[in-house]
Amino acid sequence: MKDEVRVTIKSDVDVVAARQEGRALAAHLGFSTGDLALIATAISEVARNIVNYAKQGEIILKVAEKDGRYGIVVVARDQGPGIADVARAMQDGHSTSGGLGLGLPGSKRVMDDFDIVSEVDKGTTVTMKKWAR
Amino acid sequence: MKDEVRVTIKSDVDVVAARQEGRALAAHLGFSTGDLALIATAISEVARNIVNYAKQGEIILKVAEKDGRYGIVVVARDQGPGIADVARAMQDGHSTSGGLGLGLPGSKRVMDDFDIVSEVDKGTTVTMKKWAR
Amino acid sequence: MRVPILKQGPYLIASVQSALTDADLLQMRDDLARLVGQHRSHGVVVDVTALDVLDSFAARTLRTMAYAIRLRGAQMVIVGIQPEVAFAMVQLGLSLPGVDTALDLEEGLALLNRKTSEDHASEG
Amino acid sequence: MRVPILKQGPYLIASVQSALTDADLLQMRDDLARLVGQHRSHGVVVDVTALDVLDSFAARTLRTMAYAIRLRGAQMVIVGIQPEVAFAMVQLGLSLPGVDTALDLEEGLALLNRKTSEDHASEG
Ligand SMILES: Nc1ncnc2c1ncn2[C@@H]1O[C@H](COP(=O)(O)OP(=O)(O)O)[C@@H](O)[C@H]1O
Ligand SMILES: Nc1ncnc2c1ncn2[C@@H]1O[C@H](COP(=O)(O)OP(=O)(O)O)[C@@H](O)[C@H]1O
Repeated sequence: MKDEVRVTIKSDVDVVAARQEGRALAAHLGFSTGDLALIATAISEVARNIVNYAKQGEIILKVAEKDGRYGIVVVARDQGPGIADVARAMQDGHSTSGGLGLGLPGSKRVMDDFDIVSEVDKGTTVTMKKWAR
Repeated sequence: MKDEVRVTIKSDVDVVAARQEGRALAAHLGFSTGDLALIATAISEVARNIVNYAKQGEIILKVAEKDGRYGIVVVARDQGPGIADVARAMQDGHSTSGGLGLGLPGSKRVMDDFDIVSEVDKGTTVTMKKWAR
Repeated sequence: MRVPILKQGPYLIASVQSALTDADLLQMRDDLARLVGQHRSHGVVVDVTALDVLDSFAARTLRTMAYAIRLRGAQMVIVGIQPEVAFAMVQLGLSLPGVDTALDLEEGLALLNRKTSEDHASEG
Repeated sequence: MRVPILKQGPYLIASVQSALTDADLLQMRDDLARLVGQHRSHGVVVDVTALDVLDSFAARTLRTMAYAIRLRGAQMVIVGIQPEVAFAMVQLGLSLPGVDTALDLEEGLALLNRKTSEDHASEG
């Protein structure tokens, strides 16, 4: 098993690839079927945001370990336009594109850790973690 | 193909003319049938708002180009009463005339860019853009 | 242009043309409500096949019309909403709650036949 | 990969595959709206049994699709949402308001039969 998987995100096909890679890695780490669906969905959301708002970027999947427990780390990174009001973007239903506005807040809900750093004109990095039970 | 089409908006007949001109220009730019319906509907909404709320004004249709991609720019401009609370007017279901209150927020949803500038007693300008895929 | 309205047996058929103005739509609404009474029609088909845009004013007027015609004791069905018009409506947030729709004139008339025999069924 | 769409009597069945891209989903949406007219179908089953993720884009598109197909005079039902996919949707905050769902293809077809015969019930 590789320590790190990188998926370049440029189009909707890469969004599928990223969630499949994430699911495979998480399955390997012993996550339950329920958790696999949560992880794959969260990856799908942040990867699509890259395509929609930043045109391109990457998803990095890593293994975390702490006190003998394994976890998955998902980093979604782009050098796109960034988010002016991150607090607002994290609100349920807020979308600048006519979307449902549930991608970011929903992903935060289903992962154990969720961190977002964004700077206008510099880009956005979302880092999410989930531990296997 | 002219670079710019102007349609004077004074009555419901002009609303039809504006959306037909917009559809023709967009068809020329290679938009899909689905997008043509979206563009024509959005033009219909902002043109009708001119008739309803400002009595008269104009719709300006322009071509945009960026990195070899074409787009359509729709400007709806009037010197009517303006909108006191633009944020409120942009909310689904808000109408001061017993309408559905979906014209402005709906148009924003279906176009790629949407910008509205309004000043009380001065008038309103809506600028919308959509890119051909 | 005034929307032509045809009488076909117990039904009325209104065929909307592409360049439908708000005034034409309101005229059709009033014509239909009047003609339903005049011809004692049991149903109305509004055919929008030719229409390339169904915006918020049209959606609202069609809704109002369907309810008013029901209050006059008849049924109304809208037929011929084109796929791209349907998607545009949905994306704009428009809907026709409580209004019957069918694919085309034939299906619309079939729906009216079923609906009106429903009324008669419970009558007997 | 384009979603295969089968005609079965008065219905259309779309069988979504696991690696569904956004473009595939939009293509299926457009194909279904067109085919409903072409085959005069009264109902559409979208089978998502193979799907392991139903994210916010998919949820929104399925909703749009169901409403648009209704405007075209047909019924749509989604079948085969897997338990873990359903839980993930709920936890993310996604829902399919006003959209019919059934356990599997068989139940979906039965639901369509009931829905469309509801219209027909009073015919005889
Ligand atoms: N990678 C990104 N780059 C720039 N803006 C983003 C990015 N991701 C999200 N956003 C902004 O945050 C908003 C909320 O995102 P999200 O919750 O995923 O909902 P949606 O994508 O449905 O709008 C988006 O509408 C967009 O304005
Ligand atoms: N051009 C305009 N001039 C003045 N007020 C406007 C204009 N366009 C929209 N408005 C205001 O914004 C509100 C919302 O507009 P809209 O979303 O199109 O819904 P509706 O026209 O159905 O009310 C209107 O009710 C009106 O008060």
